Amino acid sequence: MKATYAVTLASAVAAGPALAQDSAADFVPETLTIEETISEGPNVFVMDQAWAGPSKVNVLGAEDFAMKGNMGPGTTAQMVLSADGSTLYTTSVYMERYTYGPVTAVMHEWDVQTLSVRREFEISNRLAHVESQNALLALTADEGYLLAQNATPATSITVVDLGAGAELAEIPTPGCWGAFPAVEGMKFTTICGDGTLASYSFAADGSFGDPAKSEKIFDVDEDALFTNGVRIGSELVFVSFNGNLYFVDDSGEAPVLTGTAALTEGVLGNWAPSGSELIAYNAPTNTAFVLMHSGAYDGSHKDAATEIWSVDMETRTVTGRSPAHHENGLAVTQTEEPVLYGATEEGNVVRYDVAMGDEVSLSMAEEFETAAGFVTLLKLDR
Amino acid sequence: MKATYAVTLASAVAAGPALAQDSAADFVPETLTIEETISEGPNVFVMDQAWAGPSKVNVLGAEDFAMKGNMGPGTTAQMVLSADGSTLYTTSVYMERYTYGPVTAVMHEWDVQTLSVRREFEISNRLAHVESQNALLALTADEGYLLAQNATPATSITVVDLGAGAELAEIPTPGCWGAFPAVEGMKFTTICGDGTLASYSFAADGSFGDPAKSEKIFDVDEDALFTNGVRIGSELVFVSFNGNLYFVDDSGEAPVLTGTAALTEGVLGNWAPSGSELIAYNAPTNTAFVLMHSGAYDGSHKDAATEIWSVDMETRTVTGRSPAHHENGLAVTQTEEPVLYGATEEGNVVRYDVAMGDEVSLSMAEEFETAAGFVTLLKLDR
Amino acid sequence: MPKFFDHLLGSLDKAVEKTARGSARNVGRRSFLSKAGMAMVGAAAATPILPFDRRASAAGAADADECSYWRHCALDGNLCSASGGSLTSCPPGSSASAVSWVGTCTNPEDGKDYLVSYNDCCGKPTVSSATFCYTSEGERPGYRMGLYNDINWCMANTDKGYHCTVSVVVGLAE
Amino acid sequence: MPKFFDHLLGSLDKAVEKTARGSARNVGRRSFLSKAGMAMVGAAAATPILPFDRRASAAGAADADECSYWRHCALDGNLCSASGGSLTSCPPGSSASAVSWVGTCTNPEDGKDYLVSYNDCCGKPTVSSATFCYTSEGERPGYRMGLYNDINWCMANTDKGYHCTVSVVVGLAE
Repeated sequence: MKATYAVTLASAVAAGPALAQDSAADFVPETLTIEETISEGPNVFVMDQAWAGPSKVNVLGAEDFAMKGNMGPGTTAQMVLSADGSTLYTTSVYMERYTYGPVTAVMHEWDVQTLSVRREFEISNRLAHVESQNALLALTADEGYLLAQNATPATSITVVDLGAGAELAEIPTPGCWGAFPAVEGMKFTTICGDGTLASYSFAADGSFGDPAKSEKIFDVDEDALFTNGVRIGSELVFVSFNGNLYFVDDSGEAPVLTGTAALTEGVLGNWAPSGSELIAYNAPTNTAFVLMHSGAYDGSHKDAATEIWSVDMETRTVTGRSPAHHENGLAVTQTEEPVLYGATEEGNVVRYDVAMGDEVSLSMAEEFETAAGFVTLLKLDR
Repeated sequence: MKATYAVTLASAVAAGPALAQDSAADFVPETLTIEETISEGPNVFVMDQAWAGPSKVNVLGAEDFAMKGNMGPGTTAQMVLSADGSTLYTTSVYMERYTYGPVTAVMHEWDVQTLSVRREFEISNRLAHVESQNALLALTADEGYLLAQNATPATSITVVDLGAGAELAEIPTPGCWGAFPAVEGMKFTTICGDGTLASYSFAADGSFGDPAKSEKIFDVDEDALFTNGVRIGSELVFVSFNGNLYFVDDSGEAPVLTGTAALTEGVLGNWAPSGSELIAYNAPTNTAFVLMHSGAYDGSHKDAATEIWSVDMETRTVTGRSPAHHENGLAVTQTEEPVLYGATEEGNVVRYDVAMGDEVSLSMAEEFETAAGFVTLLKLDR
Repeated sequence: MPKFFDHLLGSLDKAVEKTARGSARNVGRRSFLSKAGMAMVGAAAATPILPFDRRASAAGAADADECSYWRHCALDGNLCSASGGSLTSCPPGSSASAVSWVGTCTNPEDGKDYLVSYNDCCGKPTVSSATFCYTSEGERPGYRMGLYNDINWCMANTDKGYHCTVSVVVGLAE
Repeated sequence: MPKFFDHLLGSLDKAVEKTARGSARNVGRRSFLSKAGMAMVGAAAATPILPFDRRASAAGAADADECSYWRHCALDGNLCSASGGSLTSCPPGSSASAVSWVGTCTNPEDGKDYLVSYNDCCGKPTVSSATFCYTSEGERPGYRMGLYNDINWCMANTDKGYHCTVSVVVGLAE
């Protein structure tokens, strides 16, 4: 049996480097260190959301899928990344006894470079306990305010003043869900159960006015909108259960439907969109990517994708269909050559190379197995 | 698209039963209820221990492996069951931010019949964060006190006065580990790193004396003891890494080694014991069951079992060898016909029928798949 | 009629309701309830063998523990029947969610559509071995909250930990 | 010598140490350290290519991420090298455990035995994809605490959540 010994950092540090001179001439002990920052290069932020205990935001190198570390918010965490990629905001809940007892809702501001908490503070514990989604935690255009979705189940939006480090207002949004910040100003648009979209504005003093409601834009029973849309300039684009795109201009006082486009018309196989973040948009190529499945039926709108369709947003036509890998979420870079990332229902992250052209085709370049994870959301910093 | 509606309990209850008369004549709506108690019959308590967030004590019917429900203590939970099976005690820790921040250690007293918390209170947060084991949380013989293992990493035992509902004392047990309550009185024995066992006594006022140390009983380097032994009358029986049983009488002031027995002597295949709760004892048949693996090497003492050996404790000889199913923990009933339960490294629970006789043989009767669970400990109430 | 639940939801949260500035929700609670023939916890109802239970009763509880069982048509969660409860009961020691989402499921036995209240049971961790179902017939996003199954319906309870979900048949759809 | 760690451990916890009634722990810190040639965080040591690192360096970091890598011989935990750190560094934003357990592992490259300090990194959840190792060469139960790998070695830190484990070669065993 070998001789073995115990070590404590405290004692060893106290003993100091002088001791190294006593050691065997050819042996230099290693030192335990802490990585100060993550390695350079673009990242994929992978939300492994927990419904009990800590959620995890695992950070992967966008090119090589190297694991760079993680951040650990609380239960049912939501996340949003600053435009420069340097700051990740999360909201999550903490229960005093993990599954029971008083609930504290916390806003964390994470420094991405060091994966450490820059600050944290409590926010309204009306915060929704819900699968993480792009529409449920957002930053206003100037990144001065955070918009967090509440549900008790009555719905409202908590406005967090990031400058003041405190909650500014709770804006009731009855019957509506999600918050899409306007291109400028202190304003957001939300999707409502009566088929309208509504825009809410607020002021720096926490006051807010009546919502500006659109005409009826969609039929909740016949062609419901998925919550998580994308922005293209002055318009928000939503996907419907039946595979229609709805283009909504939110630059005026009230949202206005400017057009729709059918993705599946004339396509055999009863295709329909499905998933959560089921649409991603790359601006440089003006191309959207949509998760699709065939043999659609009432209730299949969350099924994993069997194909990813590419859509030219100029002509609003499908320009490519490629095999998927059971994704229920997508994210795409804003680089000239888009790189597409998918979150699979097995908890893996998939990267696709995108070949543009008259026909767009995707090829899976790499898959990262996150094992026991439950990936609900991806964020990119390029 | 079908019409659908929302329901709230509050509103429906307010509306009251009178409304049922308005419904279609042949339809009687169901009522949502809460099971008041678990179904009758003996149980297996399965600790699914978490190192972040809540641990789970899942309760299985001992005969049919029906899932009866669970109890949810905190992180790195330990458990001990009252002799009558009506009360489960757990100790566990809660971190204010789940993975960081102030720690609260909590004693829960659970009512087994209703799977609900009868009471809970804080105990010393020196509580060890460690894999759950029989030796790390114990009840004194009269069930008046709970003995909880601390590690900071300095070791001590917190004595919880269950009558008073408060911590009574913290008894330092430097270099020692585990607490085996004496057959009577306020006394426990622990295993020490110098190869001795030490007995500690305490009084109702929280005072305690010097430990009574045994002579050196085992060699930590050459033949270390597994922590989790069993009691046979006035003796504690421990298994060693090399497959020896150590019989220690703890009824006097200091523990005394009364004998040893070699299980593997003359057996081909380099067999050795392994696991955590690797020995279980059935008193009516005076038979012990031990988890074993072949091809032992330095470091294989936690490997999953490939065989379970039956040992007649009268003759202290091996009377049976049966195939195992990757168990690292065992528990056996105290019934005239023993029923053996194993916790496998895959997180499953296995039940064996035991055929007694000159040769004892085990046959797997049923396996319960606990899926993502990490089973660290089983408790039985018969 | 679809707006009914908004009214219910709003009234759960007075602080918000007060400033909700009355978007049009004018279908009363009573008309909905009478149509649905609803009764809930606390209402004394004799239930032993219901038409929509016949198959499950005949076959034992077996297929009720599978996600394909008819009344689980919009259930996103762990089955309470595999967690120590039953189709309609929360496991011992848990609490029933004060609010719920609703599905409309077709009973293959009689061909009728039933309203199913999916209540979460709360205040405990999930049972490691419980069957997880993920069906979404008629499900809608949070803007139609009462149909939404991606959210923790323990949200209005004192103890909010998610334990499991029951499927309680509370009405005839029509 | 084996009792040395008890002394260290005892001194970590003054309240307990005070009443520990001096069980025989008479081997000083200094003799151990000089033998082990130890240096730790904060000690300036030039380390680039060490004898025991040669194979890992030659082959890239590849086999260092496998549980069979020699210095992981008594590691029960997730590899920090697969969690955003390295063999000897904690991932960004975590803290290194103030205490650790120690293994004695044989480097197949030079046939020598090295002391390996297994420090946990703390204050974060585990990384979902991290490699989990469960080796126990020379491991002992908690009565030989400094060799024990079933316990959370973040226990003495302010932030006690278990994140991952590093394998730091801190000495020659002999």
